[in-house]
Amino acid sequence: MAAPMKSVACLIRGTCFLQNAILHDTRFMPRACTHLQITRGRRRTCRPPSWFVRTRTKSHHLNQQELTAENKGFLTEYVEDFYTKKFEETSPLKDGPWERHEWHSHTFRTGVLAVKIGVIPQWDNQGRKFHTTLLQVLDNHVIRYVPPPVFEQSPAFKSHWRNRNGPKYGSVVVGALSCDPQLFTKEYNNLFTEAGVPPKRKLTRFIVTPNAAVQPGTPLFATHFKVGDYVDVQAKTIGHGFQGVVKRWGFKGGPASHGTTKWHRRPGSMGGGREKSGVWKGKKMPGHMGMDWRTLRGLKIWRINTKYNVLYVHGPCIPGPNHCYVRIMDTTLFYRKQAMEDQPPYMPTFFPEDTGDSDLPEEIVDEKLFSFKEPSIRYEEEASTTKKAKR
Amino acid sequence: MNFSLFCSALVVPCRFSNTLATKLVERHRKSKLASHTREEAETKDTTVLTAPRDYKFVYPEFLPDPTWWKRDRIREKLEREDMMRRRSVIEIPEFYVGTVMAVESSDKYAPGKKNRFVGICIQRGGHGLRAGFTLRNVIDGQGVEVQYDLYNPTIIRLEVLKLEKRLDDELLYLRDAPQEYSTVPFDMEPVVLPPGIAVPINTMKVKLGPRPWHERWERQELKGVEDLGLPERFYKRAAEVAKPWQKHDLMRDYRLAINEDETEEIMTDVYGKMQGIETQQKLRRRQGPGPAK
Amino acid sequence: MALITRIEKVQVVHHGPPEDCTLLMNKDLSTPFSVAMHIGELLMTRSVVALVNGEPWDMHKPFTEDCELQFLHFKDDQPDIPNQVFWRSCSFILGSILERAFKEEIHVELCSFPRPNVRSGSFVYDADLKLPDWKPTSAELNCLSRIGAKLQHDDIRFERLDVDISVALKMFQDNRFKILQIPSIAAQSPSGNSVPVYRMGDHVDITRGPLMSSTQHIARYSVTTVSDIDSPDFGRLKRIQGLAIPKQLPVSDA
Amino acid sequence: MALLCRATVLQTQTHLCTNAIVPLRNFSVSSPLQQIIKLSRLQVVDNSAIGRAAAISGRPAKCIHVYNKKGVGTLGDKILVAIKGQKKKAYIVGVKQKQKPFVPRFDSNNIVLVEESGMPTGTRIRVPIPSMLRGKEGDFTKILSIATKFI
Amino acid sequence: MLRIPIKVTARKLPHAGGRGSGPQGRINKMRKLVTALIRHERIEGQYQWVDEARGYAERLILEAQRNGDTHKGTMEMADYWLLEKDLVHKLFKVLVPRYTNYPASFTQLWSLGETFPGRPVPMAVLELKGNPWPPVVPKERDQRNSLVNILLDQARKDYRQQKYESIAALELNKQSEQQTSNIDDSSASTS
Repeated sequence: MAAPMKSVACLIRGTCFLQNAILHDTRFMPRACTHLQITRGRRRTCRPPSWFVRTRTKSHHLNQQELTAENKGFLTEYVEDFYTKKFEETSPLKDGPWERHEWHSHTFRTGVLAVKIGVIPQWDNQGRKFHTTLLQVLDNHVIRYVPPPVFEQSPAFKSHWRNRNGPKYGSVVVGALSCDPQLFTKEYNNLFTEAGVPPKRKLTRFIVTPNAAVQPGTPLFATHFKVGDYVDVQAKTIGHGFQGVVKRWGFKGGPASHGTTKWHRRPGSMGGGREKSGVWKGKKMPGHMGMDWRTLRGLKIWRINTKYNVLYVHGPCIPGPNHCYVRIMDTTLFYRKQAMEDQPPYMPTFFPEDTGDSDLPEEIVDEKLFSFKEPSIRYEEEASTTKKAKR
Repeated sequence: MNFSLFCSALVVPCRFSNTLATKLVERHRKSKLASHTREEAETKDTTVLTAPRDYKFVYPEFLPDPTWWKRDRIREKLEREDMMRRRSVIEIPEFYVGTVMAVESSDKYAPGKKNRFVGICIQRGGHGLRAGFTLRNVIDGQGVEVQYDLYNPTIIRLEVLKLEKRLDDELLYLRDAPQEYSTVPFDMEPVVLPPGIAVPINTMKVKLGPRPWHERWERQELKGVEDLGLPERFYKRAAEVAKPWQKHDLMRDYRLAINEDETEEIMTDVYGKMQGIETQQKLRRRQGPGPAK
Repeated sequence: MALITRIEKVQVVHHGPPEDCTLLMNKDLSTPFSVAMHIGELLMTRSVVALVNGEPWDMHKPFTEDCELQFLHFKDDQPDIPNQVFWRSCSFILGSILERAFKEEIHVELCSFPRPNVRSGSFVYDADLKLPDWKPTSAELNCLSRIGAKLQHDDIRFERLDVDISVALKMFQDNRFKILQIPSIAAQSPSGNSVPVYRMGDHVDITRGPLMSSTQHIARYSVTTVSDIDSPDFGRLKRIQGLAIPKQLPVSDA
Repeated sequence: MALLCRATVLQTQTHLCTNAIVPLRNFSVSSPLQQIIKLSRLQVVDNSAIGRAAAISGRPAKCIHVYNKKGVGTLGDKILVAIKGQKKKAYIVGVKQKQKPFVPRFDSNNIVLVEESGMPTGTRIRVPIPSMLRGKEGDFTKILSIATKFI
Repeated sequence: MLRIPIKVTARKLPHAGGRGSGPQGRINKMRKLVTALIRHERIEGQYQWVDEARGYAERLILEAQRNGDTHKGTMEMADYWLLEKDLVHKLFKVLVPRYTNYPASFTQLWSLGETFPGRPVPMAVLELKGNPWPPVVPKERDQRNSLVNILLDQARKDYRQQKYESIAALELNKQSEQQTSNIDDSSASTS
């Protein structure tokens, strides 16, 4: 009886020779973890970096062809049971939650990894219209916490994150979108054994101060943030491929007619003579456009839907097309962060058990936002008189 | 359900390579592995009435934007919920292009903080919360058009003064027609239709003024316009630039519109909720004008 | 010189893809494998075992008479024979692993392995490990598995040899179980005193065969459990179980 | 030349129209020309004698400068117009361009003439003007006081 | 809703109806292909043409199925798309009954690879499902007896058995707990 069971386990997990080595060796960090911090600008090479872990198996679809429909179903069932059970039994949460600290203005909390799902208009309670971007926080878990002394050894660590007492920040790896482990390689799957969660489609790393350390395996919700908070968002912009200067930098190009030959969309003169001679560094030229990380800072969270874990973030121009990944974290803008002291955020993250028996309402709406349940907006007579008086 | 099927059948260009495919997002939302953010499968209520087939023309703004890369099931659902909430607060009646309407809205600068405008609806468009319409009227010999957001919270009351359809989807040619075609008195009494009657279609043909016009009307297939009386060269040119093949292009229609199965699903959902809202509003009307008025 | 007899020819009729054909091969010299080499590389690499006149036949066993030939592999419509052959070969390999893996002071005495049964979920070898209280850890099992997994790259052929009973007794003189089994095995053979012996590299074991063509068919090989059994004939033994997957049927990497 | 042709069209229309003072359409018809820039023809909507004379003569007021950085006039902007051989300041009180929701769009570009002192030349505005002009910056109160109707 | 993969934008195929024939030529080519498909139930051609025509054929059958032959617009469409008019009858009287309560797509597309020798042109076969021709691909191999499936079958049976046993044990536990609690309640009430 035991042997067939083992056979399935063997088929799905493989035998973990490298398990210990991978968990403690920074070389095996997945690409997403270090991409943001390691390079300034775009990585210009196609070769995978030294620390790259091959995530996808090459022949998953071929493997599946050999199986009968019943067995395919059985494998998925086994995977689901395995991870749901495992999460209950062996998640590190069970061996005592970590100590929780107070928030202060120097704290960096972890962020979440959301998916952009669209833009809709909303109105404030003065009747002013603005657009909000909907970001859905889908299936986020903390995968690993790296304390500052260990994180200091990582190639992603930057020198200015140190002070005279040593490194200031650790890091938290957050993953989104649980997957069937059969899709991935053994090396990649082993990254998730510590957290006790299924392998994730996407990983990302956030810089945190040690007082905001989160235990691996902790789920993250949209209510990690509060309504009225200000956040920074990072995402990859829409890719346009290799573009000329007219589209990429908005140059004027040349005239359309009047004897123009082959000079309709060209950049024109590149450099002058004398002491300004040569093409200067940073000259705007044709090149790859888009598909680049961009950050928007200080966007207000207007509204949170707790049922679907959707954040309504201010502004229509969060980078990237629909259904792209968006990193959301607390803002670093000084005054906006100071304003958060009136309403300190959850530390280190939101835990559903903290709310007690009373569940959160399905919709949490900012007080300045027009809630569609309210009656129509009417302006008071007094407001105008005061305005006139001011004049 | 239909949405999942729809998105699983899309073949997407590689320009969107930094996105997740819609079908993948859908799969993750329902995956059993997503322990804490999984959606519960919706139990299909068989008792819900199916909407009449032309219901999508009554409330066209409930259909989402058919642009494939803007579509998302959860976003559309949340948007619809907001619209329903707004509709349960104020009465947004059935209206069409050609209907004479009155809009009462809060205006910071108007005397009495209220503004009322009456006019013919010449255009209607937008999807979801972006839905809007344009009213046109002639006041003191001056043509005025105002565009309105349907779900703007400053709108206090929407009144239909004369419910009717016209022969065209847009009446923008009224800008080039004599003023009497778009003149509506501000103190117009509402015309009450007997219940159970289909919305009447006004087959009036408009005689446009002489050129120059805002658009080349001879190039559009307008039904509500009398013969334009132009020289032959205009019609010849119109025939040259016409695209007659688009009329029968089945796949073009399919790509440019929400498909029928999804429409039916959305409209059934809307129909069920609108029934409840309408009964509430009837009750409210019977109780008489409340303190809000 | 006297050993080299005149080479006689046999007619071999091949059925199956790429096409049915007839070949003239050397009697007692050509094997199904050499037929496969004539026909194509695919047959050479993927065939696990041959079917000669309807009987399972080793890929490296020479023809003795005119025959009809068919090659079998794991993706046949009825892959029962290849499966059994694979399972038997894996048991055979497990024996070789047990002989090789332990330190020199531990003398492992291999006993036997039962008929292959794929539906049981594991192949088996019974042996006396001389370690009555040994409970292998997962790392130790991994070490055993790795020896088997490495074999796919070595591509070692399984070669059959029918030896006389006296030679067999000499060969297995340091194995008390085999010496007990050899007379009964010899009695079952057609001549009454020959014992079928297979060689894989430097490992030799008695088995009825047939076995697969070479170790290159193995994709995954893992030793999963070691348990105690009481055999009525041979006393207290260890039963080692394992699991393997052929290369032709790939499974998930993870 | 084109302008001249259009002027003749306008003249004929003004004669045909029942309301002789307000022409049916202005000069600019294509949408880029609907914006108020230099040389745009505008309609004077107050009851000043000069404005009425310009309309009757078939040579309506012409914008010769827009007092903002963009050079394109919108609702509430101050402009300089040439009318009946004079230079006059004026305020824009109605435009043809597409407007935001809840802001009216008119069939003609309307202006109200003002003197150098800021006093309106006329005593009454004949057409409705957008109520959002009340929220605009600038010395608008005198113009608003002669308006008859707000939308 | 169509049950086939749809490209989000249509292929332009400017030379489909002859060089420089433009969008009208494209539609004409599609009409010919759709007519041929309904007539012969299996056609072969360039992949991009045939794949493009597949959508039109599917939509036409779907509309015919949905609206029936009394609907004016659908009849007009059928009249336009089927160049040979006897096929209109076939569409409504043969194909629509054939595909009633049909859960999958009505057509099947098989890729044939590229032409050789000469310029490589990807070719394909498009067929209506349920056609009288012999199947394009031979019967699929029976996979049930392959080694991996045998192993997994056995594992599945064992796993299910184990699972149901554990569930049953859990429920038994629950029931016994309930009984004890009931007993406690009753004892409390009696006392």
